[in-house]
Amino acid sequence: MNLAYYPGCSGLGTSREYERSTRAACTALGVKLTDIPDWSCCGSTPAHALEHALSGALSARNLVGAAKVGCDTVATPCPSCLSNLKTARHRMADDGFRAKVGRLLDQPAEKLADLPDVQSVLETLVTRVGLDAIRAKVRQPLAGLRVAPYYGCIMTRPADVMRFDDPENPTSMDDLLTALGAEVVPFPYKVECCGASYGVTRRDIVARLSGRLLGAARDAGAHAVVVACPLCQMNLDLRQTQVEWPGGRAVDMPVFYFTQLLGRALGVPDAELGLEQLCVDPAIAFRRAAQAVAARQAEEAALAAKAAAKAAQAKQAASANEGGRA
Amino acid sequence: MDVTNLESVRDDDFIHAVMEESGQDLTHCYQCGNCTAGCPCGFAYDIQVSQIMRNLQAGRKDKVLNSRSIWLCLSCSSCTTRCPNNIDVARVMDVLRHIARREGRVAERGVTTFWDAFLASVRKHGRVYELGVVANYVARTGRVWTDIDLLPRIAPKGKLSPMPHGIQGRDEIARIFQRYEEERTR
Amino acid sequence: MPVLKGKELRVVGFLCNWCSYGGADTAGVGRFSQPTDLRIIRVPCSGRVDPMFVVKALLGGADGVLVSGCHPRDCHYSQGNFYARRRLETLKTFLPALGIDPDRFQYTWVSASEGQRWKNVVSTFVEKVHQLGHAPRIEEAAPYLPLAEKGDTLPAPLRPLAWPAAGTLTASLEQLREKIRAALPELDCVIGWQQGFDALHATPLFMRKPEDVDKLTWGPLNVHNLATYLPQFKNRKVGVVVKGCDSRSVIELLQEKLVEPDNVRVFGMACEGVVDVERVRKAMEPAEGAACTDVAPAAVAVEGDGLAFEGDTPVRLKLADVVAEKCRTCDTPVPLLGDVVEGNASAPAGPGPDAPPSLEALDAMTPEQRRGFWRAQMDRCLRCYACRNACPMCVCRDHCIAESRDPHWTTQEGNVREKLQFQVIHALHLAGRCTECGECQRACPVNIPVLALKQWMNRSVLTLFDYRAGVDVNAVPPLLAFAVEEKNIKEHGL
Amino acid sequence: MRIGVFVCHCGSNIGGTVDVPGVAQVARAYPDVVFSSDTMYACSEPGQAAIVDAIREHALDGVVVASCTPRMHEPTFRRTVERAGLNRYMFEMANIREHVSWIGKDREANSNKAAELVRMAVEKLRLNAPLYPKSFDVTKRVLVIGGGVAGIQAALDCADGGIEVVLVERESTIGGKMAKLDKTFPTVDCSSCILGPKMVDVSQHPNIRLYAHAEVEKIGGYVGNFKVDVRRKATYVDWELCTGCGLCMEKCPSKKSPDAFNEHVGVTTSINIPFPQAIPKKAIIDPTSCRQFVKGKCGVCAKVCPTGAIRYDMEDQVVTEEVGAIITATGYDLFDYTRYAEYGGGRYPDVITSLQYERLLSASGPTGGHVKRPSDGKEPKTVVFIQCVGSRDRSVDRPYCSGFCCMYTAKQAVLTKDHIPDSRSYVFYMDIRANGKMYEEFTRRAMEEYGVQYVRGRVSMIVPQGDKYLVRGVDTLLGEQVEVPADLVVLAVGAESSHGAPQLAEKLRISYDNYGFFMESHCKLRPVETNTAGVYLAGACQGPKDIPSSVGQGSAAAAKVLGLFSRGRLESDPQISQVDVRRCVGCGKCITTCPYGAIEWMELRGEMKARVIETVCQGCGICTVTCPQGAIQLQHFTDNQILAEVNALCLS
Repeated sequence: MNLAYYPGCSGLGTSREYERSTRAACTALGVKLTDIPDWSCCGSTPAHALEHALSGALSARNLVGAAKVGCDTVATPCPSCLSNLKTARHRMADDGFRAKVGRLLDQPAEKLADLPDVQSVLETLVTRVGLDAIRAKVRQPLAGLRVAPYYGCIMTRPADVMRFDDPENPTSMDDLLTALGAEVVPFPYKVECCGASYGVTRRDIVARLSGRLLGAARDAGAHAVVVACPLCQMNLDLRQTQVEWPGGRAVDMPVFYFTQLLGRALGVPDAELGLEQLCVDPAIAFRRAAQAVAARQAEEAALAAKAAAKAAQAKQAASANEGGRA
Repeated sequence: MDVTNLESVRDDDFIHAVMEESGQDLTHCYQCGNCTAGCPCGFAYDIQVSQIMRNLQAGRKDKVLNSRSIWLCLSCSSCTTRCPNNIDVARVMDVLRHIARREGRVAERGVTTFWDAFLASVRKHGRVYELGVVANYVARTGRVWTDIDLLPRIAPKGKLSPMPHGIQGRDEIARIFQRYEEERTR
Repeated sequence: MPVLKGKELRVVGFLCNWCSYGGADTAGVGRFSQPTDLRIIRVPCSGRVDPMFVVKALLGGADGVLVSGCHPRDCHYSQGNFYARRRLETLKTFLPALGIDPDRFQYTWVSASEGQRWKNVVSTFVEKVHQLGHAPRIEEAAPYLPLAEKGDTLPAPLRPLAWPAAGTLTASLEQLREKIRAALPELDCVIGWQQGFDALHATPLFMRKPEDVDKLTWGPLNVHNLATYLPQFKNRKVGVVVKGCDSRSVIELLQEKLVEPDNVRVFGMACEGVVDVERVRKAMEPAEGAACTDVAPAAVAVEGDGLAFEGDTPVRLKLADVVAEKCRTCDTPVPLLGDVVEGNASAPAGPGPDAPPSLEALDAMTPEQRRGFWRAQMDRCLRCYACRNACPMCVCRDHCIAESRDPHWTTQEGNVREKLQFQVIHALHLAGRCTECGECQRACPVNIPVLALKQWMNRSVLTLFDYRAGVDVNAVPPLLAFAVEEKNIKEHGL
Repeated sequence: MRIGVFVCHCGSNIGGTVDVPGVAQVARAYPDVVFSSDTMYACSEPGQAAIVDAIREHALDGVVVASCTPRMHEPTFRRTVERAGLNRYMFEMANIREHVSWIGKDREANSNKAAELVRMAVEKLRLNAPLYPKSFDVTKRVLVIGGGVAGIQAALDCADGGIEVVLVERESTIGGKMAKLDKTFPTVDCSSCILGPKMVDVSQHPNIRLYAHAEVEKIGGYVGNFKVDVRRKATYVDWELCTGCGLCMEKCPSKKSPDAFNEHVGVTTSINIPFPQAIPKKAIIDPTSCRQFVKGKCGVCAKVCPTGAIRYDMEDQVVTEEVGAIITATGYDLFDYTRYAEYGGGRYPDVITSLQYERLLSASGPTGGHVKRPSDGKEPKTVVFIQCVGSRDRSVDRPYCSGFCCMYTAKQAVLTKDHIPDSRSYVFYMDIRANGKMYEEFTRRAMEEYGVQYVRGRVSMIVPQGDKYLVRGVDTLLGEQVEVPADLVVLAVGAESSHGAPQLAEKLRISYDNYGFFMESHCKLRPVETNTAGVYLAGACQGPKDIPSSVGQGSAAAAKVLGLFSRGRLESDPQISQVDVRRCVGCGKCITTCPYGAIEWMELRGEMKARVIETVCQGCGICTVTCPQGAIQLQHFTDNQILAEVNALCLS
């Protein structure tokens, strides 16, 4: 199985750390990624909001490119790209649509009939590498780290196009993080929208939606939010200062890409994971985790001590009796 | 509020156009409201999505195409996922945007301006140049203070590339847009 | 009363009483206007619709026939439409063999509540029929005989043929005689071959006494399929000598319980192919005009890959040039059951299945040519029923519906329509049963290639149900069974 | 033959677009037609009289009526000709209304078509033969499958009607879903108070034999003479000895067995009697949790049982019963709400089904009738009811309305107020379907007297928030998104066909729809009959139903059975297949294809021939097509009769 890799534009900019950590993690797990030569933008929302065929054409160009280098599957970290590529491929089944796209690409439509399959890097990792293999490779478990897994709204939806995990309650990232030793908090907003690309044009929308997500993570007692989407990450991390915190109580909530935590657990140096490129200091999360661990150990120690004391007492009492009898 | 004459507001061609382009059967909607119930952006809508659907059934073209809602839809697919009648509502919203754009009706200029800036960047470089897009957007809207507060947060992270990442196939992409425009004008 | 005007066509409908007839009623109650061409015959179930009704109608001048039943799973009789689906689909694939446009026949499912759907079905179908126009009558087709000379069968393209190569199977006649002598005591009789009225003709031999066994012959002249005689020996212990192809007929007879396994003893001989006597005669014909009997040879001997004919003019023929049609595509030279004399173990398999010559020729024709072809052939048919009498699977014998008045499927009129109707009945009755032993064609005194119809039918059955007759004693013939979801049948859009 | 033709105007229904007198006149020229006339209303009193007179006056021995569809009036006219002394099968109809006058305006084409249809009818009639129904004995016992309220009603009515009843119930007690309900709408009377007595009657009725914890395994035979194999599943308790004292339950050490009767709200003992009013009130062991079976040692119940009824080595047992009719009352099951991940998919302890809530409300339930949250046992103050969970929802392949959810939800909301006066209930609904006597009034009361908050709209998702659940929905009437912080959420789960229904349908040879509900003969006019003679339907197995209609159908089915049995012997339809032994070569193809096993071998002078079992044959004619000799012919639809019609159309 030849895996083509489609980084997506933001990987060259605001989500460099996602891009870096993805490659680092894949290398660590021995997943070979073939870059699609001279890949281009999928058009994202602006394209499909303008014309489906245009969006289809921009996406298809890359799938054709992947096929050219002999790949049968394309993996991309970005759900927005994922959604566009998958939707394009899905709609190619329709002759009319295929013809239209063919015209835009100035290519015979039949060439578009059988394009490579598309999947998210997350899917690649959990289905092709497998949790057991990953668990086996974990060097430093994320002990004590309580995380809220946030998948974003389009990673699994609409179900008939995405065909991955449960559209309402996905669990693949939960399982992955658990495998890494992290503690996953129940997070009801796994697929609730963060406000997407409206940060620039309608800050109020993002402020409210992302605020709700961060608030929920806070209330669930999470040390950090873990995401799989550049846009979500930007909204939750970079714009964290802009959001409306429910109840007005703001906290510092680090927002990781799941690949960063994966890399870290696999023992990849932080430098290669771009942790320093996160806006909210990731150290906060790890500090909280450490504290949690310490607290738990203290607790256990205390309990142990108590038990010991009790035993000693009993012993004393016993020997006292002995003495008495003597 | 004025009385609505259902006969005179009904535009059947519009209904058929939407059904045709979206491949969705609007008559399947029985107004349970689940799309509205789950819509994350409902609070910002001027017409709730379920009412958009209702207005579509009534063939009220102007009401629908002039709404702000169709531009604020985040394409998150909650509506599609939860529709008990398997209607791809998100796709219908998409199609409404297409039709509105074709007729030059845009109730949320800011949004389309940003999208146009985005696509312009793609057309020019083959890939999106983030700084370029924002700059372009600011230039077109004159909203100079957009996200200025974020600059100190993002700048030191060395993520924003100062230069666009152009690709060899640039003109290829440009031609796609060209052909798209020709098709459209035709 | 005005007579029917040209604008209407003759469209016959067979509707099941419970669903489709009700659906048609519903359409009427709903006042859904429909074309007036259709005439509806009410039957209890689509499973009651005999494909031969459809043929009868189409040969009788109907321009279109429509059958409609309950939707699969909704059959009032729970299974009728499943059987109907197989029978009617088989028929649909067969019609082209007669040069009838399969679009003139359609079957579909309409429930009693689907008035609107019924209207659509009728409108679409009748419109289709109107596009096709009046159905050309076969008896009016221009005769088409792609024949070299009269009396010849179809021009079989004589490809170079490795098989059969005489001598490759050194099956020993003596071995066979031994086996038979040994078994004779507990058998009423053993059927084999002996030399006929001349050296060129073998004829069936019924061995009852050990000395009869000496008359037994073996060789390329043993053309008869002796399995044909078995049913007459019902309830009696009988032995039969079979070639590879004949053995398939025995299997079929066993499968249909037309002979009892305990009463039949099969002696098999690995076969090297048999001749087509007609071809031999032709090959030997010395001069123009000489009658066939003139060339009867005094003796025939197998020599290597050929036959040597002694007589006033000795002739040597390559077996490959005069071999019977069926041998060209034979893939079972060695009998599939019974006490087989293998002979040479290194028996080469047959040439394998490639289209039989007659079928190939039929395929090559246009529908119009096929109509003309059958018209011409049926003109020559004497209606002697030799084809039927020679057929090992025609077990109805004197109960054959071809001659019965109740049911009265064919009249005694000597016209093309009635003759062809019989050939179709034969083919339909053999659907999923015929082993292509070719006796029907061999027996035909005027050499009508009737085998082609069965070959066409077998091809349909193979593609529809991937089933081949006479291979497995325990198989269920496809037309006596059904599948709720048919793998190779896709419902026709109506 | 002397045939009479009567062409009907049906007022203007036919006369309007068909030249009726013209058709009658043409018909006169048809072979064997000696009389032909048009008539205004053939089915009317004078119309029928005219036919009778004509038959007598012209000594007709066959009649063709050209009018409406035979599906409408064939029986009518058959009686008519019979009155005139003809055999009822010496009659044919030509459908010139539904198939001619109503579907086309072209008078000329219509008249032609009508004339030809008459011609076809005449040609067929010429080959018709008088047929006489055979009669056969009936086993006057009935099998009732399913001991829910519908089955109970059917069983009791039959038993009171004086016939023996075999009642088979899958669970260890009868009562079905109704036994699990607390109260019933619209009268809010106690479910077990009204059902209990009926259940007792069943157990005490001399005419009823009850097999609980049993299933129908095999069904053979035909109307009047069915043979049924019933598998009595092992209970590991000898019910002859068990007195239902319940001592074993008190002492049973494994108390973590799933409590199916209480819809898995809480747990129960491995050996138990589902509920106090159970019928039969007998203990049964759940081998999946019982220590004796799981660990191989325990035996407490065996020790304590005063009558020594425990049998750990008990095995299933199959009994055979002979009955003349079968009533299926297998009821329904609940939609699996965990398919709605947005409602927690079963992850939220305080999001429960309506039937679980019934158990919480019920005094005989796990909480003794005190409404407590499963999670923390707290009394909920805000309860949200969500309707149409698994109803009217194409996305989960449940497009149909389950019918009774609107009403039981209203009832549960009312009861909630009764149990917890300071509580508030919200009901998210799409439409309120309250079309029954006193139903609408009841839902109104829920709103007006009990202050139940009805919100028109679906719920999008349920989100845990602290120890509450945020219910996010819409009020489509306000046109706004709304949310309610709830303590307890009750899902009004829809009804689906009882599990195993399709398999049972196959055994019964009755058809079922895409959702596994059994098909009735006619949705309006034969609602409790099936297309298999002698098999009847009662209750929700035919489609979701509330208690009144289930009971109604139970009685209806019983009435059908009593009617069937009221005749000493049954008449079989003579339109069945018949073998001409002279033509039959005994190939057995017909035997292979008959869907009813209605054809058997028989020996005739040493030869095997086919023989039709007249009472089993349903007259489909599959065999007639299968037989190469045409030796087996379906009477009244013989090859020749159909050929005559074909020829009338094509060769003429």
